[in-house]
Amino acid sequence: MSRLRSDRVLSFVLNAAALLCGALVLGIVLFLSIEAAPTIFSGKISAFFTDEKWQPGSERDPQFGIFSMLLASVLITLLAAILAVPVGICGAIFRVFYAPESLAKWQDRFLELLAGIPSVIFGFWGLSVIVPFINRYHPPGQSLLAAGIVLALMILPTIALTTKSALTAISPSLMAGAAALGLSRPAQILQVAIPTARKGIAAGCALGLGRAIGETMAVVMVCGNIAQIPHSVFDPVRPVTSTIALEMGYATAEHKSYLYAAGLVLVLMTALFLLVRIRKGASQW
Amino acid sequence: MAEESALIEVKNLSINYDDFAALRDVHLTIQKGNITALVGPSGCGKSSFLQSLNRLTDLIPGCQTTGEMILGGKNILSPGCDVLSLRRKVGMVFQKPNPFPQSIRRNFEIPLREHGFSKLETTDRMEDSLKRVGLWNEVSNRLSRSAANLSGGQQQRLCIARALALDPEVILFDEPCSALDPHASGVVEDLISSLRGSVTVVIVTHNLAQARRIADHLAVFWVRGGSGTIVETGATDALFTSATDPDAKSYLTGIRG
Amino acid sequence: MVRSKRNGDLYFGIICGLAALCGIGPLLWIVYDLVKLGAGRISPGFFTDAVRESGRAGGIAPVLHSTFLIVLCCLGAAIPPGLGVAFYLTENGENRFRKWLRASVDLLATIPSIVFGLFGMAFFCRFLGLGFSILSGGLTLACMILPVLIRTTVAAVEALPDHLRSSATALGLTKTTILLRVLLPGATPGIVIGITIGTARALSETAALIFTSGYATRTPDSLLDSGRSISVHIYDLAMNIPNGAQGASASALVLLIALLLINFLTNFFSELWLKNLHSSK
Amino acid sequence: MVESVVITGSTTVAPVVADAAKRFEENNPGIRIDVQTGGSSRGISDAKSGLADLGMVSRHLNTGEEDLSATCIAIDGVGLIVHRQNELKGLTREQVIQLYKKEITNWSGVGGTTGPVTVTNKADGRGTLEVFLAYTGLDSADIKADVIVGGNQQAIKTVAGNPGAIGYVSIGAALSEIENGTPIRLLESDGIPAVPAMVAQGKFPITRPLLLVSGGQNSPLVAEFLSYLQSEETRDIIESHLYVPVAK
Repeated sequence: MSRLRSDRVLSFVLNAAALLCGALVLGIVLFLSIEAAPTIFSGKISAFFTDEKWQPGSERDPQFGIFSMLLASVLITLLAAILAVPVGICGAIFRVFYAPESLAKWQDRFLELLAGIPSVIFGFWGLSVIVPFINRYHPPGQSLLAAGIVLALMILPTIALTTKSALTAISPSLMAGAAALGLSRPAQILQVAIPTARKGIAAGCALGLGRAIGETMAVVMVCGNIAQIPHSVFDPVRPVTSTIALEMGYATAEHKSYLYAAGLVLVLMTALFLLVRIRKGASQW
Repeated sequence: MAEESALIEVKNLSINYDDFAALRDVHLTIQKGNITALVGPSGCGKSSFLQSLNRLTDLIPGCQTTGEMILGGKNILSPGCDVLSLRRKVGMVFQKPNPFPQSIRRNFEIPLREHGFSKLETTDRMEDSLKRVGLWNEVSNRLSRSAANLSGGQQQRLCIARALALDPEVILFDEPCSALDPHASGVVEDLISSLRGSVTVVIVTHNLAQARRIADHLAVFWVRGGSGTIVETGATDALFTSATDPDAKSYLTGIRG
Repeated sequence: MVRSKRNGDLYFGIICGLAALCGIGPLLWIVYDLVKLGAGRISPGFFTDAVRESGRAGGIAPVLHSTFLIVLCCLGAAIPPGLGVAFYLTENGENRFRKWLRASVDLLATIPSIVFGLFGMAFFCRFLGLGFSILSGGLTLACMILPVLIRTTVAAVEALPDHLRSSATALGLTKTTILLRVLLPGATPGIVIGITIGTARALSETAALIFTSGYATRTPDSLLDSGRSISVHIYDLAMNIPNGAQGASASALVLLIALLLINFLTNFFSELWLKNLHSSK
Repeated sequence: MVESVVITGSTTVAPVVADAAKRFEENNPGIRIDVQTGGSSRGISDAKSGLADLGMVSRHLNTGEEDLSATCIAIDGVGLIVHRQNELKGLTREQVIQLYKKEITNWSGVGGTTGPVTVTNKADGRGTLEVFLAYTGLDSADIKADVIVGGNQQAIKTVAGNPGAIGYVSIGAALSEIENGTPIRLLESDGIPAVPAMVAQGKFPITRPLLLVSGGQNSPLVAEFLSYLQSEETRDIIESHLYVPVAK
């Protein structure tokens, strides 16, 4: 009897935790909506998509176009992914299949450290190393590319470490089976190990990308913060998070509500992206 | 019983794991086209022996092999041996079915394309070998579905078909039936039996009845002085009736083991 | 063909090695920069003195104190619900709520940390009346690291052999026992990794804390006092204080050393745990 | 019960007030002064809503903000900065306007050595931006920036990493970084060198007050702290941050 009661308590606790977590997500969306309400209900939200520029501080011609910023958020994230995913996966392959044990341990330590460097430090490193480098060839240096590189570095450990644990979790018998068929090592890895671990790898990439799209403090230093549609990777851009970070502390009533609405749009956009992935059955973890 | 001609000569083989000698002074001749069963209690080096036949022992850190294993005039164990083409010639089927968790078709494409077969040849060979293991009718309409959804027996037959598709001279079986239900086990056993004459089979089994049913030759492994070795070899029937080594005798007659 | 395959393996290994280097090279560069700038500031006094001249002089003792409390609050608030949700999600059976919950955990993982900061300020500081405090900051961070904890725990539980749960059920164990005595110990190394990653993120977070735990450089007397975490300190020195770079670098070095220590300890203990688990079997 | 004062607002003012608050706390045990940052606008809104006893503001008060009572604790000059390699001596107000409107895009157009100009501007809402706009008479929509930055430090680092850049920052911050070897230079504005002495004499054209504002009646403790900030006792703190104390 008491054993069954413990089960009931457990199931209650688990359900409560699940509800709490669900409520948190709803709560954040709700909170953003309430703060953004003046913008949404005044019908001014249309300015988001019809205005061409973002110049909330202008007295003569305030504009609140958000499209270029959403685009910038997506582009920066994509660029970071293009740079970080192959490098992260290859690094993890090296760690699991090629590196001697002693080196592998060091690699883990370093990646864990990289994961813990505060984003401000990444930002300043980017500003003092990457930006001047790009500036020499394509001024001003603050650019989509610089932001992509810095972000890629920041999400690299997440991708590499999760890929590593997905690869080490593969059953040895599967790899022995591949070896017994006379597959070369690159073939064993690329055709058997990676496809087998793809769920774990995808989860790691999703986690990394999630961090990338939400990253603020490093990006704001190196992206240039010009709200425009970039024509090349060397053009400065301004993602949504940068705008919030740059202006939230200084914004007054209406402007502030626009910033909250921008945050809400960003969250809804990622929610849409997730929904598509779930529909396609890709996000079953 | 098939025609007798030696395919593999094992001379003075020893296998060490770091300081531990798992196998010592093994001599064995494996006849072409025959089924050779390796029997004996657990932990006497049968699996290590089997794995060294296609150098899967390379994958085990700290594992060292000495001695000679001659296949087609070349020493399998020499460092110059090309393990990839060796493993193509010497296939292996494991205790637990291990199809790649990808589509059935990919399970054939991966090894066949790697060994240089064209797309067309790959499709032909897949069909041939699936037919050979009697799986074609069961899976021909779902080749693009994941192999992980097949039953245990089907998975094991798929693994055998996958090995057969490469046209190996030898297939090594490491207790291929022990993870299967009796019915599936019977199907796989019959399948192995049917390979006689076309492929040389070396099988590790704990099922003496099975060994007696399918094997032409028997090698009995036993632990002597802390490491495994072969204590007796011979034709299956002869050994079961009149083994000379006392341990082998008691094991085969079911008194010990 | 044989030769090209051998070489293929070599080339592939080299490419992967270079990729690994790509990740580690910049880190070494960053660390080198930090050491060059900040190492001179680090002395025993740096760990025991109060902050002076906005961090350009003095030490970081109160900052370390606050950081410790914030992380403690964060982990204390995040681990129980995190594990709860993870075990809820790995229980057999699938329903709409579970699907939705998974999606919301994914969504939570993508919410910008600055939005967490704004949410924390509105909810914990204002609505719950906790004000600028260590507690507000810790709770905000807890919301932020929750998805990391959940996902790593789910992954760790799912990596356990399938038969573990069924064989334990077959032994007539209650769900509670299975969870606490079978699944939890098995998944512990994975959970520890999740906690380590979560701690690292909490330690290195700035945006979520500026609006919640605040800015004060004095040693907090209670969890309801404002106190700046080390990342906020680094941020403030780097962004707002002229000539703060040296103090920022020194503090960043301290943070890195702390992370190194945490990683080392968690690895050490999870290995120890694994050893015990195996020897007791 | 500990008596406490909550102060929020401008990141420019916060370090000065925080240092002064620390000294004030040491001299008056049992009193606690909490300084939080978040920008000038936050200082104003927190002071209005009563969330904070005092708000820190690093610009002049705008229309609609005059109901707050303001105390000026220091004056800060905003100077134009370029990279150290840039040999330009100074700029007039007209030249600055032309540069920031992108009517001139090469340094040769203002008498410098040939090279493209990278215009660095501050984000909307920053105190220095508003001071700059007041000086130039521009609307923020007129400015065609290449890079937008947040605070002074980011502006300094941006200019330090780009030989063609121009930006504007608090003179105190710039001088302090120059002293420390950061490769930037302060330009003369309308022929007046950007130094605290010129700001103190009221000659330098771009200046701003550092204010503490409050919404209603100040408590005795708040009033005491305000006069402490204007007293000789905190003069060295204000000067150590390279701002100009207000003569009382």
